[in-house]
Amino acid sequence: MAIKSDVRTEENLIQVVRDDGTVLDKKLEPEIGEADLKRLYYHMVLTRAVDDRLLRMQRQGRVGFYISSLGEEAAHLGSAFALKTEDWIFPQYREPGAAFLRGYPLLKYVCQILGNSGDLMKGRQMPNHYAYKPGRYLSVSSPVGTQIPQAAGFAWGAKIRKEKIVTLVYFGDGATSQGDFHMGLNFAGVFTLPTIFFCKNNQWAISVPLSRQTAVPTIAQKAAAYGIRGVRVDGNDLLAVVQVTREAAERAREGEGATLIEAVTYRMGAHSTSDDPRIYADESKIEQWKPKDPLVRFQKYLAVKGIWNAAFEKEMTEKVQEEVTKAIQEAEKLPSPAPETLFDDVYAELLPHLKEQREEAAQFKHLGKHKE
Amino acid sequence: MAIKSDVRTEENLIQVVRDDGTVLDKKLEPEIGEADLKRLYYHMVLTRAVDDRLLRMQRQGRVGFYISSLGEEAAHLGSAFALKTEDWIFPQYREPGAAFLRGYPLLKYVCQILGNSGDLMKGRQMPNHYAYKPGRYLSVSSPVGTQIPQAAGFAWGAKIRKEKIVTLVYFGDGATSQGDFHMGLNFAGVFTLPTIFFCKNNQWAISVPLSRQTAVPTIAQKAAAYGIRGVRVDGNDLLAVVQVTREAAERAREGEGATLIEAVTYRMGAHSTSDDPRIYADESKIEQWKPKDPLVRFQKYLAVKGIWNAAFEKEMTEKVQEEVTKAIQEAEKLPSPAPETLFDDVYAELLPHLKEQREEAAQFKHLGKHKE
Amino acid sequence: MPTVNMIQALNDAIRSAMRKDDRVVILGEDVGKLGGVFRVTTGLMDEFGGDRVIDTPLAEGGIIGAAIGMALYGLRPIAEIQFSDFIYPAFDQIVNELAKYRYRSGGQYGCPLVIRTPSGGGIKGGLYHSQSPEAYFIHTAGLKVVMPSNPYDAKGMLLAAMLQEDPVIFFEPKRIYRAAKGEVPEKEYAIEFGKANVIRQGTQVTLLSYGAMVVEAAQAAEKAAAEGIDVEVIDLRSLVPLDIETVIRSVQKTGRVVVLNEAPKTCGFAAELIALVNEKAFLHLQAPPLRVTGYDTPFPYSLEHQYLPSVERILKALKDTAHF
Amino acid sequence: MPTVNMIQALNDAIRSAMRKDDRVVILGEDVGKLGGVFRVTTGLMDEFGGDRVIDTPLAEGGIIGAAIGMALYGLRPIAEIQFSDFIYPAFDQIVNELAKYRYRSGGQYGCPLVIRTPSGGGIKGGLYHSQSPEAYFIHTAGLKVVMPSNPYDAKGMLLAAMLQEDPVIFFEPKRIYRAAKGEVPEKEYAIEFGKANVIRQGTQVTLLSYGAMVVEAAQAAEKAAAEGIDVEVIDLRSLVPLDIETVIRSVQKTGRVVVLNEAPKTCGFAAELIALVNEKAFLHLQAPPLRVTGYDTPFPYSLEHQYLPSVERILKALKDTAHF
Ligand SMILES: Cc1ncc(C[n+]2csc(CCOP(=O)(O)OP(=O)(O)O)c2C)c(N)n1
Ligand SMILES: Cc1ncc(C[n+]2csc(CCOP(=O)(O)OP(=O)(O)O)c2C)c(N)n1
Ligand SMILES: [Mg+2]
Ligand SMILES: [Mg+2]
Repeated sequence: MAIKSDVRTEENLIQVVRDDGTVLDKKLEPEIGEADLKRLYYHMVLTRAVDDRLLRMQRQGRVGFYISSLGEEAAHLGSAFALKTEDWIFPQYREPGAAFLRGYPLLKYVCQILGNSGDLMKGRQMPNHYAYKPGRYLSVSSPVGTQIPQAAGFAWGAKIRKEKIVTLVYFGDGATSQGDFHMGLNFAGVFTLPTIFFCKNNQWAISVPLSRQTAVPTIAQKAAAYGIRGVRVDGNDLLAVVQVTREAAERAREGEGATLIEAVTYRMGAHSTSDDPRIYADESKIEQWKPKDPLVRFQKYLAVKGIWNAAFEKEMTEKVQEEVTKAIQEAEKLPSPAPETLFDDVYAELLPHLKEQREEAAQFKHLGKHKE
Repeated sequence: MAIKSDVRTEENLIQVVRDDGTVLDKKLEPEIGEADLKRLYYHMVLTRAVDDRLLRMQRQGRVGFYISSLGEEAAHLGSAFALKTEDWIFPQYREPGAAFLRGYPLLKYVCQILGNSGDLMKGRQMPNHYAYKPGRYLSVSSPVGTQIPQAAGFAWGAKIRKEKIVTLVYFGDGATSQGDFHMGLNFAGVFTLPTIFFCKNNQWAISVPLSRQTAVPTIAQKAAAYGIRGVRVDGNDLLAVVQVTREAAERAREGEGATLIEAVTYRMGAHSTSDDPRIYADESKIEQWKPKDPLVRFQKYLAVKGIWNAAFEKEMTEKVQEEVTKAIQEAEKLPSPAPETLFDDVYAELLPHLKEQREEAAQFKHLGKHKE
Repeated sequence: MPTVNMIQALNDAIRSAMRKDDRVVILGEDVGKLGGVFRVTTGLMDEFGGDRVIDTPLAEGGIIGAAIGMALYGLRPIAEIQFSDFIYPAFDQIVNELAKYRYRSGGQYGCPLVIRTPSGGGIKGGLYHSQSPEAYFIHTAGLKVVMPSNPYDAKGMLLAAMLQEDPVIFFEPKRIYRAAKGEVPEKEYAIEFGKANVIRQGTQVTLLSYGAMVVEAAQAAEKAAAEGIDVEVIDLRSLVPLDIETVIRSVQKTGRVVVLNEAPKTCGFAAELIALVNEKAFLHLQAPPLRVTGYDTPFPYSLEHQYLPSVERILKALKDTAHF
Repeated sequence: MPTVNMIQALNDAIRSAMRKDDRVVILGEDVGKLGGVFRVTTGLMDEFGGDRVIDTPLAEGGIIGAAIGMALYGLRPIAEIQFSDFIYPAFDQIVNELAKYRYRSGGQYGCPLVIRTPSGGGIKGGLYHSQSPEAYFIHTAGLKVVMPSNPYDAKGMLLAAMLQEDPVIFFEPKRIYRAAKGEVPEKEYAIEFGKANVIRQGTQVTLLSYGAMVVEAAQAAEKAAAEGIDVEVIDLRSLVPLDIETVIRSVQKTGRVVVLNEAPKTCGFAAELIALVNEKAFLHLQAPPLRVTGYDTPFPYSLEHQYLPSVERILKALKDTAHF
């Protein structure tokens, strides 16, 4: 069920499901079994619920900082779902759902946000900056765009070793301005690498609108500079995202090279809890986008399919709320990372100068509490 | 006499003069007065003669290193000629003719190659790395591509100050792979900057062929990613280069933004005197390109126009040979830069620590001769 | 004189520079409507318009590359790098281009570009919102490097930066952006580069620092005084050029020196200061010069106050050197 | 044992690493058919094919970014940066990504990537083919940084680099690529990181150096001996980790130290060594530790031998410290 043509203009946005949940183009509707549809819905609900709770906890001072993915759930869940388990994901910071789908435990997620001793990152990174190797999920870092050539290189490694895997890399519209975007896509073009460059175009980079990132109307058309495929998809349409990503993954796996997918969506809140969009953004835009809510659209799709109903919703919501509450309660019990862990993992082994510094630091261990 | 369309495919190469000197498309023939045509011819002959002599001197050990522009004279002379004197040039290292056209004295050029006390750069840079402010010619540096965003920024400065000037920046096909290329063109697109991005596509970056720089058949089509105009021109056709550059300059000056010009040419020798293309290149390619020699083509064009004849050729050649010989003779008389100049121009003023270092170094002044 | 914080002082400095000289423009990510993520450029777009207060695409290499072009053209650009942790995509433009433009052109061209960037830890920023990369730039000939520690200096040094004919890396210690308050004249004034500030006179130990650590230094000196150690605290302010005379004069007096900075220890600026003290005041040294610095690890999130030099750590170093 | 130069020794090391482990690939500009602009990779493409010996596009950031990805995948990539002067477009990938990947992922991921790059002056390369940027990387926690000074070490250290679980910046002193010749075993051997080499025993002054400057150091020590000064010359080889024990043991014996490197002086590695000597052997010091380094200017073309530390300059420092 291949998509017939690359769609690169502003008007031509690949869409599968209408706002009312009915299918626009049956030919493009991806085949997804009922269990998977339910699993996807669960993850949509979970992702939104966690975001909501942690945002509130941030306001209460229980969390230092948080980045919400509100309204962008379909873009990252649909694309992550379209991969095979042997594929690898190079994340940006705004796709918690993709991590959950890859098995990142909710408790570990909350521990990361709290930066406590339960965190796999050992409390070293800011909230929303995680890695989960068992789920083939690479490490989020703040510098915008750096993961793009890395994803190409990882896929290249697999290609050299003749392993048929695909890498998918997430980034925002802002990231397309970086040199790393250019170099990553160019390497992928030149070496025909099995990478999916997945741009979540939420139309903002903090306070800078898309029109300040590029003079062209679409991100997808930038593929033309690299000899790779470019596709533009409705990022709030889970089904459409699954479909275009599946196709891209299939092509990549068959040796046909990389695809740049532009998932058009909208940032439905602040950039992060440090941001205040009232200073720069027209809030009516958010109102305009509300009817396109990806969760509601998917709900309606499931309703049309006879999967979703009020009872199902209740079951999901309760399950998710319970899980989230439990994870938060457990996570909040855990202490800070032990001070001496500061010196671990700089290198695989503790080098002599770090051993010395660790010993020196040990004298001041009583400082173990934060001054906020 | 505007060019009708952007030409971006491999086949569609803008050409004005046939190999036999006749004009292919009168509509595209730029208007150039006889004096200017003669001046251009003089500079073509001069550029080639200087290159030839300095290459030979390198083999004799009289010059440390040299980069030839053999076969690429039309690309840089045509484009530099198309500018107005108030415009500024951001060079790569392979456009000596553009510098001569901007008034860079031959003697100074040779002094730069020798790195002696007559050099405006004070013997600090490698051969072929010069700057000439009176000619509005910026500074060559080795790091490939860095000049590209600088040229955009300079044009931006002028735009902010409402001065109607244009910047033209030279770079090679290899440079298009750098992040700086992407960022420079993207800024130019977003801010509608009056810059001409002039790529001399000589199809090699040292030993790396164009197919390893990009998966697309043309450099010009990369303009599509930035919302700027892209043009592909026969880089060995002086008249075509003048025409497309004039148009780009006009558009830029009128506020219509930037153009990426791809001048297709071929590197007719080694990358530099440190290179040995026999290791990696098919020499028959050079034979194929010989009939397209830009100097011969221009000669024939002038012959058709009744400007060139044997007497004119003799006059030109003698004049140029004499000038070159004289410049070399004079330059070779000059001593090395004074050792204490090592510390000048790090800053506008001599900072205390550098004063100290200069004094310390003065003790060892007897080391003033090179150990080669 | 109004009492303001460092953000206000910096805003004030940029505003007066822009009022005085219309060649001054400011460019960077989010510097326009938002006024910068720390609000240093608040209100400037309203006053000077979008041509002079410019939100750029998200590309530090492009920002600095373009700003170099602007400076070559004759503008007096201020480029903001949102966090100094994000300056590295522009490292080539800064180190190979900006720093060397005058030298390599034989003095034909200069690049008077001021790069402002918040640096340092203490705001729970983790690996990428806390770094102190000044050593990279201090090691790079052709750049001037400064870091104020209070609002008065922030304004005076930024105005001085705008007068330089050469590039300046202007680090802003973001930890004290709001915390450091002080009286700042409304008029213009410049604090000459290369002049340190002896913020506390003392006779027994010289304590060298700059930026946010000056606050800790002063506190540690007070505590040391309580324990009978008389510390001279010097705020270096300008790292290149360095006021080595003031440093050496102090060390000649005290014979003991502690250098404090929050950047990682190895090959940091503290090492340079110790080497200089050795070269210029060796015979005066009565104890080994000590360093109190960040550790040689990436900057952590939860453990940042274990990482950052604390008053206790500084105090211990002061005692160790005093009682050596 | 065959006598080879450093280029041959490096070629030999890469070849045996590639033969032994097919996860080893090498990528960079011109490393394929051409065999690198210095011919270090000559013949490798013929033997291992274009999948493992890869000419890349001209983009250092892309090379390192992609090589990080390869290392994360499980390859053992060697990335060549054609000249260390051109490493800066990859600075962000190296400093923010490569160096911090293990730390920030809590040890889940490691990045065993070896970056080979020719560095240093002496080949008439001017500003951009002569730089010695090691201090930038030494200051960056998470990287190992080494530089051999002879063919034997070059092979053994490159093979050791291939065994590291962490990133290595492997500087090759190009000035002695061909000039340094020596016997090199045909078999494989590794020179442990963190072990300095005392190349000349002495009792009066400790002379610390690495890379091409070791050659000058040895010459200066000979001249000093002729003038009655007995110099111990230490080739550090591995800068991170550093064999500080060997350094301190020597300084404890001699009480005098000169540090020699060709990078610019301010905030260079020489300063770090002096700070360490102060911290660990202060009471042994009988004279101020001295630095002989490049000057704080960009690297010049015609005057490069005024810039580079010469035997005469080193000798003077040895005498100054010996006769202090
Ligand atoms: C190299 C770099 N520069 C600046 C920043 C500060 N910053 C963090 S997120 C962001 C905007 C990113 O926008 P986009 O790529 O569109 O992603 P989004 O946040 O919209 O998902 C900026 C400028 C950074 N993290 N890294
Ligand atoms: C950043 C950087 N990387 C590598 C080099 C080494 N180098 C010098 S010229 C060159 C090839 C340039 O090719 P291209 O841009 O096509 O220009 P051409 O030499 O063909 O005119 C390379 C790789 C460099 N100077 N700068
Ligand atoms: Mg965005
Ligand atoms: Mg080329």
